[in-house]
Amino acid sequence: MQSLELDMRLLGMIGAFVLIALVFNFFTGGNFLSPRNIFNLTIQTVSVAIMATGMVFVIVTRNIDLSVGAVLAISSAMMAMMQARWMPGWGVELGSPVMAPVAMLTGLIIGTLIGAFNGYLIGYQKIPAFIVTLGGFLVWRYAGWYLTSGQTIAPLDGTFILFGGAEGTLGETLSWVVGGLAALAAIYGVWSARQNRLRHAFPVKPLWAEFALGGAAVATILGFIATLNAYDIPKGKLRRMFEARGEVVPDGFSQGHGLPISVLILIVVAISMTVVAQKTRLGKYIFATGGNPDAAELSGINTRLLTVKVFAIMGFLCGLSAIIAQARLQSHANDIGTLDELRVIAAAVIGGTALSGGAGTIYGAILGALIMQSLTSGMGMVGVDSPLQNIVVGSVLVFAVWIDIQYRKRTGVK
Amino acid sequence: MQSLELDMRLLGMIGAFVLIALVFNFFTGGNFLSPRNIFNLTIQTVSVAIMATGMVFVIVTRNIDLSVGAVLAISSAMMAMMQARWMPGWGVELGSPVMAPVAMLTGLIIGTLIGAFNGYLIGYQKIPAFIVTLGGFLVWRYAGWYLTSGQTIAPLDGTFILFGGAEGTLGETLSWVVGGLAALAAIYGVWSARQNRLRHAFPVKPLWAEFALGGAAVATILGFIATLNAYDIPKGKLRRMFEARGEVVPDGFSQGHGLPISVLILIVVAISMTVVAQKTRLGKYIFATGGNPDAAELSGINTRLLTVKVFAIMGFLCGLSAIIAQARLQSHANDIGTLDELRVIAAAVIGGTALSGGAGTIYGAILGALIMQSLTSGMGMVGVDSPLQNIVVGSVLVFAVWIDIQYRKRTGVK
Amino acid sequence: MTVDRTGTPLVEMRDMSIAFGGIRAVDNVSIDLFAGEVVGLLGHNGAGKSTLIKMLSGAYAPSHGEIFIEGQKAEIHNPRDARHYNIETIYQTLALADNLDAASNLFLGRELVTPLGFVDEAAMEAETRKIMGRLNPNFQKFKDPVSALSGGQRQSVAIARAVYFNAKILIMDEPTAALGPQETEMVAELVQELKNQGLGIFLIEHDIHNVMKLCDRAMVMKNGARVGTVDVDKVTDDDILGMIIMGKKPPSAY
Amino acid sequence: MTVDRTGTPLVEMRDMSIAFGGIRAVDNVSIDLFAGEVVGLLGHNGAGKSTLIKMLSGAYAPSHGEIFIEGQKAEIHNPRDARHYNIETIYQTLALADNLDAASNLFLGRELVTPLGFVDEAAMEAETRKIMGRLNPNFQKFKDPVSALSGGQRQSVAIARAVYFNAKILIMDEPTAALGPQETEMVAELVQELKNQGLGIFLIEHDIHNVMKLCDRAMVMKNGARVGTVDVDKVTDDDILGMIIMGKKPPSAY
Amino acid sequence: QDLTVGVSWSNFQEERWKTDEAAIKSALDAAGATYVSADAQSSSAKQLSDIENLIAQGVDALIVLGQDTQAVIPAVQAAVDEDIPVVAYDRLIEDARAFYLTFDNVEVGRMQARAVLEAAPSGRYVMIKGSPTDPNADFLRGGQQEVLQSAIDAGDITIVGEAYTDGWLPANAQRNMEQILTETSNGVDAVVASNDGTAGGVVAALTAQGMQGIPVSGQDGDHAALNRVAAGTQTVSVWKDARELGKAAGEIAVALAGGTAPEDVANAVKFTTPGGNEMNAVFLAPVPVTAANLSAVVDAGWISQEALCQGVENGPAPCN
Ligand SMILES: Nc1ncnc2c1ncn2[C@@H]1O[C@H](COP(=O)(O)OP(=O)(O)OP(=O)(O)O)[C@@H](O)[C@H]1O
Ligand SMILES: Nc1ncnc2c1ncn2[C@@H]1O[C@H](COP(=O)(O)OP(=O)(O)OP(=O)(O)O)[C@@H](O)[C@H]1O
Ligand SMILES: O[C@@H]1[C@@H](O)[C@H](O)OC[C@H]1O
Ligand SMILES: [Mg+2]
Ligand SMILES: [Mg+2]
Repeated sequence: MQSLELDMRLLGMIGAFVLIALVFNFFTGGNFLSPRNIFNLTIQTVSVAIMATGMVFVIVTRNIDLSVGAVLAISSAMMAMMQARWMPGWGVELGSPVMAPVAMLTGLIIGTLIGAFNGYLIGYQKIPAFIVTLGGFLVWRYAGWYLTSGQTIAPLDGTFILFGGAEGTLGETLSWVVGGLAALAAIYGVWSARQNRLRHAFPVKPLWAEFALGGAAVATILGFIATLNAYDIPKGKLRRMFEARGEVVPDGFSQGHGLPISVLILIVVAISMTVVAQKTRLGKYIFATGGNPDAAELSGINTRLLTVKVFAIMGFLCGLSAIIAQARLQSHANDIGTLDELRVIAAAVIGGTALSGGAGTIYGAILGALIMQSLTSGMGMVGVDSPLQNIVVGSVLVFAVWIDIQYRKRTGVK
Repeated sequence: MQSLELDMRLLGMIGAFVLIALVFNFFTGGNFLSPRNIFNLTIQTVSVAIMATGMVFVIVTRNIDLSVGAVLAISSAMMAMMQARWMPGWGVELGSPVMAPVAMLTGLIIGTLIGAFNGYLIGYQKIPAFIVTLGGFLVWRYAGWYLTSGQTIAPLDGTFILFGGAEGTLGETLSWVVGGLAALAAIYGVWSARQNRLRHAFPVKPLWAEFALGGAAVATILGFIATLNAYDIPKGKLRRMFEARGEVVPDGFSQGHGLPISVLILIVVAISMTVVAQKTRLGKYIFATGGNPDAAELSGINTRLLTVKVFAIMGFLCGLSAIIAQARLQSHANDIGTLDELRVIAAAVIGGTALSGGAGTIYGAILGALIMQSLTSGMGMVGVDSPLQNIVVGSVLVFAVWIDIQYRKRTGVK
Repeated sequence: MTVDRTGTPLVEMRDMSIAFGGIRAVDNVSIDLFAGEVVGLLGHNGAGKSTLIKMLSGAYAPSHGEIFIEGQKAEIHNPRDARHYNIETIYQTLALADNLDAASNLFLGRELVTPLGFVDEAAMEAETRKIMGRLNPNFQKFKDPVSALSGGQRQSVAIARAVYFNAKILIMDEPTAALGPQETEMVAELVQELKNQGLGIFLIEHDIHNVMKLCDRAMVMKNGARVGTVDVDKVTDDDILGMIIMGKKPPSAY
Repeated sequence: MTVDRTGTPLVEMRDMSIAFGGIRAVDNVSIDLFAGEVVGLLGHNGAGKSTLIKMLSGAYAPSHGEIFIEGQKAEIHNPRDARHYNIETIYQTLALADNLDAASNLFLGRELVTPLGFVDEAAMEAETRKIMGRLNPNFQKFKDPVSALSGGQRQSVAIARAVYFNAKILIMDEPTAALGPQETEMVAELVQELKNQGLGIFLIEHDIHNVMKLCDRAMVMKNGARVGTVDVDKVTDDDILGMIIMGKKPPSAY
Repeated sequence: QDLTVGVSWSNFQEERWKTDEAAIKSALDAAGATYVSADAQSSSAKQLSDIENLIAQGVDALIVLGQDTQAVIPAVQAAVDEDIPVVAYDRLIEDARAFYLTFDNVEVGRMQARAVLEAAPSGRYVMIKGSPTDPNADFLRGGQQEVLQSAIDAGDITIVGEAYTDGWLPANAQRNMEQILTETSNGVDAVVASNDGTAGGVVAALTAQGMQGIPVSGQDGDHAALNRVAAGTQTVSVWKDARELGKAAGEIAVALAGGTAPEDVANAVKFTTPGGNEMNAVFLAPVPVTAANLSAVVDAGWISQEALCQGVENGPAPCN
C-alpha cells in the first residue's frame, strides 16, 4: 500500500462516496447504480462541478465568491437574448450555424468580464471579496431580470441545446474513441512522470505499483464509458430522432447514449484546471498566496493581478456553466442558478478546500459536487417524503465529512 | 481631534451611514429622517442586528454559521406551537400570564441547545463550521416544518406580541427614564475609565476631551429617545388602546411611541455582548483564538469548549431573534428567517469583522445591519421596484464599504 | 554553586519517542532535570530539540514514553495539564496572538480580574510595564497589537509571559535568538536568578558561549536520538561542538 | 582584503524616514554600501533595522528619502521592483509560504519551466538538493511543506532562496538567528565567498563576534535614528556595545 | 397492477402544499398506487433533475408543480420519451403533451380585486405583488388590474404604492407596507395582497398604525388568514381547495397511467394556452372566502371552528 504513494486524502473521500452509493443502491433495489442513473447523476453534476473547480482557486487565495449563481444567471440571460431576440433581429435565425457559437462566446465573455471586474475591486481596491460578491449576488441576477423583462426565454437554438446533456451525446463509437485516447494519455502520464524522476535520479515507486496505478486509471476510464454506452436511448426519443431525419425506427433497433458533451466539457475543465493548479506558475502563485499572502508579495508575486486572474477564471467558468445549465433547461428562466453559490462553495469545501486558504484540490471539488448530487438524487429515489429528504441530506452531509475526518485522523493523513 | 482618541474605524462607518441617510432624506423629501421612519428603521433592524452580534464572535473565531435563519425558524416553530397548540392542550390559554414566558424560554433553550450542538461538532469533532451549519441550514428549517405540519401558526399570545416592536413600546415617560439612566451610565463609564488610568498613573486624555466625549454620548442617547417620543401613536391605534380599557380617547389627546421593547432588548444585547467582548475572559479568549488558534491552545485556553460556548451564544441569540421576528409578524410562517444567514453575516462583515478571524466589533455589526436595512427600506420609500432595488442595494453596499476603506487608507487607520 | 542531584529529579522524561508521517523526530530519548538546575539541549537544526520539549509542555502527544514530575507519573495531554504542573514554556515560534497587545498576550489564559470578574486591563498593563522594564528597557509599545512589534520585542513578550507566573519548571526554546546584546544579557541574568530560586530550566540554545555560561549540564541530540549528556564544567567548547557536529562523545559524557 | 570605496557606492540610502501611526520607526537615516563590502546594521530590539532595510527591499514605502543604486536614483515601490535591481532579501520573518515545500519556496516567483512552459518540479527539486547540501547537510525534508520544518531548517530555506539567484545586493536580516553552530559556520563561509564575488551585503546581526568577523563597516541605530558608523577593524567589541547600549560614539566613528 | 406516481414539488414554502400532498397521497392510496416525490426547493434546475430521477425510478405517471412554465419542458420531453403521462399541477406548463389541472391564477387575481373593490369602491390602493421571479405573480397582478381598470379610469381609485415581495416572504411584505405607509402618511384605504403570507405581513404593518380592518386580500385559505377574515382584519382569502385539486390530480394520474386517453378524463376541456398550445385541461373553481361565507370552510372540514375563531368574539358566522 505504502509504495502506491496514493493520495490518501482522495481515498477517504472516494470511500465516503462509495459508501453512500452502495447504501442508496441497496435501498433503491439496484436502481441507484444502474447505467441510467449514473448517466443522470453525471449530467446533473456538471454545472455545479465546473464552477466548483474555479471556486477552489478563489477559496485557496482566501477569497469567496457569492455571486457565481448570479453571474451564471446574467450570462444565461445574455445568451438567451442573443438567440431569441437580438440575433433574429439582425437576420440570424434559430438553427443558423453561427447562432450557437456567437451566443456562447457572448456568455463566456460576459462571465469573464464580470469576474475580472470583481477581481479588480478585490485585488486593487482591497474591498473584501465577501462584500464585492455579495453586491454581485444582488446586482447581476436582477440585471439579467431587466434584460429579459423577467420573462422566461425559449426556444433556444438546436445546436446550443446539444450542450445540455442527454440531448447531445457522442454515441457509442465516438465515446469508445475518446475513452481509448484518455486511457492512452493516462498511461503516458504515469510513464513520463517516472522517466522524469529517473532522469534526476530521484527514488521511484516499484514497477508493479506503477502498473497497478496505471491499470486502475485505465479500468476506471473504460468502465465509465462502458456504463454510459450501456444506457440505451429510450424508444420515444429514438422515434423522435428518426422522424427528424424522415425515417422510421427499424424493428429491434437500439442505441446507447455514450458520453454526453457536457460531461466531456467537465472532464476537459477538470484536467485543464488540475494542470493549471499543479504545473503552471499561476497555480503555484495561487497556492503560495493562499499559504501566506505577505510572503507571496515579498517573493515578487503580483498578488493583485493574481486576484483579477483568479476571479476572471471563476467568471469564465460561470459562463461555461451557464451554457450547460441553460441548454439542459432548454430555456432561460430568472431563477437559473439560484442557490448555486451555496452548492458550489459546499462542493469545494466538502472536497477538502480549506476556507482559511492555501489548500484544496480540483478533483476534490468535483467529488464534492458528485457527493452532494448523489445525496439529493439518491434521497429522492429512496422515496422519503420531500421535506424529510432535506433533513436527511443535511445530516448525511455532516456525517460523510465526519467519516472522512475520522479516517484521516486514524491514518494520520492531513 | 487626536486627543479625543476616538475609534476612527467607527467614524468611517458612521460617516458612510450618515451619507446614505442624507441622500435618502433628500430623495424622500425629508421622510427618511422623520421620527416615524427612524422608529420603523430601528424595529426593522432589531432581529438581524441581534444575531449579527453573535455572528461577530463566530467569525472572529474563524468560523461561520449558515444555519442562523434555520435555527431561528425552528425556535419560532417551537414557540408558536407552544402558544397555539401545546399549552392550550395543557389548559393554559392565550392571554394567560405564564404563556409568553414559557414560550419564550422554550425558544431560547432550543436555540441554545442547537447552537451548543453545532459547537460540539465543530470544536470536538473538528468538522468544518461551514459543513456543520450547512447541514443545519437544511435540517432545522424542515424540522420546524414537520413540527407545524407546514402551517402558518397564529394568533399568538398578546404579551408575546409586545416584543415585536410597534405593539410594545415603553411610552414617553418610561422612555425618558431609561434614556436618563443610560446617559448617567455613559457618564459614569467615561469617569471610571479615567479614574482607573489615573490610579495606575497612565497618561489620560485632556479633561475637555473627556467632556466632549461624554457630552456626545449623552446627546446621542437623549436625542434618540426624543425622536422616538416624537413619533405619535396613530389615532386609530389610540382608539383601539382606549377601547381595550373600555375608555374613549379624550379630544386632542396624543401620545408618543417611545422606546420599543424590541429595541431595548437590542440595546441590552449590544451592551452585554460588548462587555463580554472587551471585559471578560471569554471575550479575550475569543479574540486570541481568532488571532492565532495554536497560540491560544498553547496558552492553556480550551479552544474546543470555547467553540461550544461561542455557538451556544449564537444559538441563544437566534432564539431571541425568533421571539422578536415572530412577535413582529404576529404569526409563525415556514419561511420565517429565510436568507437571514446572508443578512447576518453581511452585517458583521460590513461592520468590519474580518472573515479571516481575530478582528471585529459588536457596534460595527449593528451599524452594518442598520446600513443594510436603511438601504432596503430607503429604496422602497424612494419608490424603486424590487428588482431595481436589489441592483442599487448591491452597488451601494460595495460603494459604502469602498468609501470606508478609502477613508481608513487616507487617515492611516487600520 | 553546584546542583544537588541526590534526591528525586524535578522532571524525568523516559524513553520519549514521536514520529511525524512515519519519520521519527524524537527517538527514545531520556533526560532528567533537578531543581535549581539549567540543562541545555543542543543539536543541529532539525535534531528534535523542540519536538522533545513540546511533549513536556503538552503541545505534542508522545507515541511512546513516560514523564515523571517530582517522582510522580505525570499525565500531560494538553498545555492546560502542563500548566497545572507549573511548567511554563517559551516556544521557538513564540506562540503569540498577533492581534492582541503585549499585556493581553502576557496574561492570556490567566487574566487579572476585578472583584466583579471583569478583566482588569489597567492592572494588567501596569504589571506588563513592570516586567518589560526588566527585560527590554526600550520597550514602549504597550497599546499596539504584537504584530506591530519588532522580532526582538515579540520575543521579549514571550519571555515575560513565561517568567511572570511562578513556574517550577521553565522551558526556554532559543529564548535569545532575536534579542540584542543588552537584552540577551538581561535574560542571562534572569536565568541565573530563577535558577537560584530553585527552578529547573530546560534551555535550548545554539550559542556555545551561552551554553557554557548558563548551563549545568547539556544533552546533545542528533537526528532525533540522544548523543550524550555532559556536565558542562567537565568539557570544553570543542568537546560539545564535536558532539553536535560529528556525534562524538567525549570521555566524561554519559 | 580591503574594500575599494573610491567609486560610486553600489547602494546609497539618503535621509530615509518612515512612521507607523505617528511614531517614527526610522528617522532620517543615511547609509551606503559598496560592491564587495559587508555592512553590519546593529542596534537594540526595535531600533528600526528591519524597517530600514525593508524600504530597500520594496516591502515598505518610505515617507521620506531617496535610494540610489550604482549612482542612479532607484524607484522601488514593491518587491518586484527590488528584484529588478537584483536585490535579494532574507527577511527576519523568513517570508515562506508555509503550505509549500522547500523547492517551491526557493523558486517562488522564478520557477523553472519546461520548454512547454510547465513548472519543472523535478529540476527544481534537484537544484534545491544541491544548494541545501551546502547550507544544511542534515536537511532531507524535500517533500514536506515548510510548516513541518524545524525553525533552523526554515531559516536555511530562506537563506537558500536569497543566495541562489544572482543577486548584486544581498540583505540578510539576522540570517543565523535560528541556526546551529555548524550551519552558522557554513553561512559565514558563504558570506565571505559572496563578498569576494563582489556582492554588496547588508547584514543585520546581534552577535558582536559575528559582526567583528564578517563585517567591513557597521552602522548602529537607536530608537530609529543613526548613532554612527564605524570601520570594524578600527574599533573593539566594547566600542560597538557602547554604541548599541548607550549610544556613545567612539572617536573613529562618523 | 402496482402503479407508481411521482410528484415533483417546486417547494414547500407556502402552507397549502402540505394539504395538496396529503390529498394526492390519499387519492393514490385509494387507487392502490404508490406515491414518490421530490422537493425542488424553488430551483427549476433541481426540478429537472428531480424529474429525471423520478423517471429513473420507473414511475408510471408524473404530477408536476412547475417552478417555471418553460424550464420544465425538457422534463416533460424526457417523460414523453418514456411514454409517461404528465399532469401540470396548479401551474401551467407550456407543452401540449401535458395535462393541465389548476385553478386559474388570473381568475384568482380577479377575485381578490373584486372582493376588495366591493369593500372599498373608491380610495387609495396599494398593490402587494408576489415574488418577481414567480410568473404567477404577474398573472395575479394582471387579473387584479382587469377588475380595477374601470375604477382607475373613472378616477375612483388611485394606486399609491406597488411592490414586489422578494421570495413571497411575509417579512418583506411587512417592510414594504411600512415604507408605503410612511411615504403616504397612512394615506391608504385598501390593499390588494397577492397571497395569504403577504397579507399577513400587510396586516401586521397596518395593525402598528391602528389601521387594521381596511380591506386586504389574499389567497390559499391559510388557517391564519381565515382566522384574520373571522377577526375582520382581512377581507378575502381566495380559497383554492387544495384537497380537491390534489384528489383530482391523483385520480387523473392513475387514469392516464392506466391508459385512459387525455380527452376521456372526466370533465376534461380543451384549453388554449397563452403560448398558443392546445391542452387537455381540468379547471376547478376557486372560492373567494369572505366574512359572508366563512362557514363554508368549516363545513368543508378545511379548518376546525376553534382554529378559525381562535381569539375572535362576536365575529361573523360561525364565530358568533
Ligand atoms: N509538525 C510537524 N510535522 C512534521 N514534521 C515535523 C513537525 N515538527 C517537527 N517536524 C520534524 O521533526 C524534526 C525535528 O524538528 P524540531 O523542530 O524538533 O528540531 P529542532 O531540533 O528544534 O531544530 P531547530 O534547531 O532548527 O529548531 C525535523 O526534521 C522536523 O522537520
Ligand atoms: N508594521 C508595523 N506597524 C507598526 N509599527 C511597526 C511595524 N513594524 C515595525 N514597527 C515598529 O517600528 C520599530 C522598529 O521595528 P524594527 O522591526 O525595524 O526593529 P528592529 O531594529 O529590526 O528590531 P529587532 O532587533 O527586534 O528585529 C519598532 O518599535 C516596531 O514596534
Ligand atoms: O398559491 C400560490 C401559488 O399559486 C403561487 O405560485 O405561489 C404562491 C402561492 O401562495
Ligand atoms: Mg527548534
Ligand atoms: Mg528586526
